[in-house]
Amino acid sequence: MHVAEHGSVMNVTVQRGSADTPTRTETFDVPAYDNQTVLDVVSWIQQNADPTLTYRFACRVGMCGSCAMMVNGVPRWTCRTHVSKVLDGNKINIAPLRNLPVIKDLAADMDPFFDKWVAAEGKHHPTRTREEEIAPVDPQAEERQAASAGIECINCSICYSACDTVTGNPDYLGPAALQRAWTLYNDAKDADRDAILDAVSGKGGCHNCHSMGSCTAYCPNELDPLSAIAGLKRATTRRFFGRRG
Amino acid sequence: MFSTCDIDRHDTDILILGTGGAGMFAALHAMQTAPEGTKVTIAVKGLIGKCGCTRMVQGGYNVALGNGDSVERHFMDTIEGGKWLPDQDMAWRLCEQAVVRIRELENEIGCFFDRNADGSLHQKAFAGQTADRTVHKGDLTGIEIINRLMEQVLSRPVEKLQEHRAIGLIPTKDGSALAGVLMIDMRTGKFRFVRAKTVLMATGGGPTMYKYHTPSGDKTMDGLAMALRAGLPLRDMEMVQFHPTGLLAGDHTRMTGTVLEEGLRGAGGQLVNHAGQRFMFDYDAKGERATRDVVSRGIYAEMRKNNNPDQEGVFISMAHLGPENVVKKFKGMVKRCADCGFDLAGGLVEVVPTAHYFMGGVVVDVDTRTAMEGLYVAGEDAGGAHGSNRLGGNGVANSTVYGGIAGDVMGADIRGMGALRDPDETVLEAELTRACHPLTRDPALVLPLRKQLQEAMWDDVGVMRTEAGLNHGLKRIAEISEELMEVGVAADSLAFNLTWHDWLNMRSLCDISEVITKAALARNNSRGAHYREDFPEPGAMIDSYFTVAQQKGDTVEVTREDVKFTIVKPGETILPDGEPDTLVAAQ
Amino acid sequence: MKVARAHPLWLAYILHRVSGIALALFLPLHFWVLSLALTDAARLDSFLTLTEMPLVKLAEFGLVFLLAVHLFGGLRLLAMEWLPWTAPQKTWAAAAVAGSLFVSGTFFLQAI
Amino acid sequence: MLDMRLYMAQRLSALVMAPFVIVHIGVMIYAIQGGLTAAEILGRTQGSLFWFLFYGIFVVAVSIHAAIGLRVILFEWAGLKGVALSVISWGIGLVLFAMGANAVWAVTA
Ligand SMILES: Cc1cc2nc3c(=O)[nH]c(=O)nc-3n(C[C@H](O)[C@H](O)[C@H](O)COP(=O)(O)OP(=O)(O)OC[C@H]3O[C@@H](n4cnc5c(N)ncnc54)[C@H](O)[C@@H]3O)c2cc1C
Ligand code: HEM
Ligand code: SF4
Ligand code: F3S
Ligand code: FES
Repeated sequence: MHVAEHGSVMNVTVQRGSADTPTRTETFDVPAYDNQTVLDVVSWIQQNADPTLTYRFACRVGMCGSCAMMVNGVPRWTCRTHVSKVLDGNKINIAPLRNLPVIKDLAADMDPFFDKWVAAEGKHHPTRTREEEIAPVDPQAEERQAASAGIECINCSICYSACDTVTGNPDYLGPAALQRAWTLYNDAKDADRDAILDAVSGKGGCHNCHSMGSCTAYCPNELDPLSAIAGLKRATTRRFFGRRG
Repeated sequence: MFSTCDIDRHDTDILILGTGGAGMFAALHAMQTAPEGTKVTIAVKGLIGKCGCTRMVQGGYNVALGNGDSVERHFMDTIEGGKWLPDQDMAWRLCEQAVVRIRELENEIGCFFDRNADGSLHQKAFAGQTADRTVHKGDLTGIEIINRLMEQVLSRPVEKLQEHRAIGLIPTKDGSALAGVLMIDMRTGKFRFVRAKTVLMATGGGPTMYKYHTPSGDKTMDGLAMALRAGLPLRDMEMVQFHPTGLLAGDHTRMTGTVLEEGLRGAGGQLVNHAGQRFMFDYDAKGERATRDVVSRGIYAEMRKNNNPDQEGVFISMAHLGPENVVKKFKGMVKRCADCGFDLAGGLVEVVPTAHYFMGGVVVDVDTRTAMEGLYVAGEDAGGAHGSNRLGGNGVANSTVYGGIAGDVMGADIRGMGALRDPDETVLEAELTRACHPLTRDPALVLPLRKQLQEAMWDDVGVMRTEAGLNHGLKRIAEISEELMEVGVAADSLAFNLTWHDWLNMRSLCDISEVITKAALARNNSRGAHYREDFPEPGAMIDSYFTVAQQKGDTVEVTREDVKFTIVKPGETILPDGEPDTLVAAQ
Repeated sequence: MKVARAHPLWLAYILHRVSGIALALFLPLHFWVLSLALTDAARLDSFLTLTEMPLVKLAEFGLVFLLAVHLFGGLRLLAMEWLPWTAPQKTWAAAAVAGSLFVSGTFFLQAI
Repeated sequence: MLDMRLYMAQRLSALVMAPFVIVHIGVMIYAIQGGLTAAEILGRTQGSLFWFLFYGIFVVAVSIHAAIGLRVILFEWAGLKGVALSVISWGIGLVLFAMGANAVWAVTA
């Protein structure tokens, strides 16, 4: 492959620092190529210019959700973001994901995100065991469709970083965890819908969402946590008035 | 630099390395079977559930669930696909337990698998299968399996050591058993030694020493390199599976090598060479629909014919199927290509064979036990179940089945084990020194050496092999390996220092590259993924042997062992009389 | 670090919030003015004559507008949360709200 | 922050207010035709049980609604929490209610 415009370089600003060193930015000139993602840009810096730069990735194809960063102020999966999509003149600004603690440079600590996933009862409550046959499920059933809508979440935390409610409200479970809860609530196989509604009705629950929709706007997989959370609000309200969902 | 006094010492009962299908299932099962109060710890190079290849599984999970299909048929396909090299007891257990494991995944773990209109599980056939057997969730099966496993693990009281990289298996002083594992807490850069009564190694192999490769970036053969140093025997190490269609986008991008899914060819996708001509029918009557190894060799041969550094690969073309149809049918793949700047639906996308899966691994028994007491191995790190070729869909079945077994077995074995074992401090010190080696040299770039190694493996130990090429490769690997020892990493900031880990990755890759090459030299025939141009014949099936590599002093020695046909002999079948050869309607 | 927020739902959210705050700030004033009726009807009257001033008229219009914006924004939220509407239904609802806003807006402008 | 109870209180008070606001705006538009005078307002409202209940319920609802709304904003944007937050939001609610009640009394008594 060939260099896009021979010898052209991009001006890349990267946020550096960790819990115990102050945050600062550094700027690098990175050669531009035809096929180049933001992850490639970050990797180039670490591999060629500054070996101490820290970032995180694994699958490099948008499946693991570990490479998300703020790119020009927008949370994105860097392995699937072509440079041409974000280049601002010849500049790019890269920072760690918002709304999470930074471990070092571009690597955020995702533990709070997953702690909340669990706190939202984001796990299956079995109705059958491995000794039993697999239950038939009608793929067209309304519930199944509602559950399927959010199933492909890769827990990349992009929605969590996009949401201003998370910023202001550290207890808020956030869009991904709540979407997972809604998926489970609609799963005919799940045994404990009440536990799910209890988990999303507390201090940090679904009722804190202001429907600002940044989650849905920025989810790289085109999922719709906004509507899933509305579903939870509906289900909890129905239960509040004494009707089962 | 560091001394063993600087090592943080930590104890647990059951230690699991890796959080792919094998590691996660082991953790869940260990908690079910171990006595109350047993401490289970997971250590992983990345974040729990967010690294490794199980998450990247696209096609699906092989399991015989009736409708004409049977465990026997699954078993026969596995043996024949592996060209009679698989350990038959392991392959049998894989096929038999997959049935239980899929029910566990759906019923207890909560996976969503695609359904037929009547509500039953949808199953399809990968190349090399004689029944519609592969259970899936769209073409993102791995995400579904790993996410559901991850939730279960995260919501249980397991000790989590994330971004902890295992670097050495430390035996007891008399060498009879494993005492624990030395690791680096990557976030702080500090060493941590974890003692455990039982350790499962499930670090997932990963042939990322090839110029083009599919596995996730965290997989660099660390587990096998540790096992090699610990003196354990490794089998089938010449068996590297290439996927025929990896994306080729230049060597400056991490996208290069990633998989364009098998289904593209199944649906009628055409491969054309630099001159715009289809070529697969020159190599096989099934054309583009031939098995992975055949198509990979076809593409490789075309590339070699063209031999043009500016236009290396061949092209996959889908446009004749109607771009709108392609977009509809392969939405995810089209979007992925588009994100990277390629038009899969309407244009040509350049592809190359890409190293995908490693059939070789540590010699284990059907209970995942190894030659070393206290050490268990499961998943892609373990050898034997697939022989010379892994069927599509058998990889994730293997890791989940044997991970679960490992958990059960460790949970039971631990009852008979007394106190934690003390490590051999000299081995501990040697491993520490080894990891610190680059910190004592002048800093230099690691990347150029990684590229050199990847070129060497691709050229000389790749899709097609010859004795001369392999020997040449061996020389190149030795040179690169030596050069690596002179490449330093700045020692002033070891916290989350990726470059130090790049160096350690290279160390593991160099060590295992040598073993692959030596094992390839030891096999004078062509079976499955291993193709010798100087020995193109497979040899008599009844005389099948597998290779076993082991570190002896300073060198790696490779021997051959006869395959034991414990269940079925070549030329025979365990299918009942009168069963059809295949249940899959010809496409 | 700026965060991209320029999408309609976020703007609707911020509008709803700002109008809510403005209403909440205006409300005590409104109550105070009305309570003058009890203590000093004359002062209330002098206040009310203020409403003839263009600037005050404008401010008043602003308030009524805010109330309308907040009302419709709030009803929109309630609909989104409680009514299991499909995407096209939501589009129709949005169109209806826009229409009624337009009508009521013109009405206000006529009135003052 | 907003648990189920507060959420329901805020949404229900909003629902209650919605028709009131519409009527209120309507009356205002009607009333301001030709200028506002105290006498005109009072003439309409004074001694009317209907308007007393109308504005009374309105005041209760708006106090609840605004107090909860501001509570959320103070938490999210001003970082107020714990006792301070509770005291202030109760305070807002009570002050609004007191002033509102006073006003309703003034115009309807
Ligand atoms: C793109 C792709 C598609 C695939 N599609 C299919 C398919 O459709 N069907 C199928 O059956 N198989 C498929 N496979 C193969 C399948 O993914 C693997 O066979 C299987 O998932 C391996 O599971 P595992 O648990 O052994 O390893 P992995 O899932 O790879 O997990 C390994 C774990 O070990 C960790 N680790 C590595 N080194 C260290 C260390 N030094 N210290 C601590 N932890 C470490 C890793 O970070 C990771 O968590 C595919 C593979 C790829 C790459
Ligand atoms: C007319 C009927 C009204 C309706 C239907 C209504 C509806 C709503 C709703 C649904 C919310 C929740 C927003 C969210 O959580 O994102 C809200 C918030 C709010 N409302 Fe109202 N409201 C009304 C009247 C009022 C009035 C008269 C006031 C002024 C005192 C007011 C002040 C507030 C405030 C301050 C908020 C908080 C805003 C936020 O959290 O962003 N509302 N309103
Ligand atoms: S909902 Fe979308 S943005 Fe949020 S974690 Fe899941 S995949 Fe990422
Ligand atoms: S961005 Fe946040 S406020 Fe709700 S709609 Fe999405 S979670
Ligand atoms: S590296 Fe896995 S999603 Fe980007």
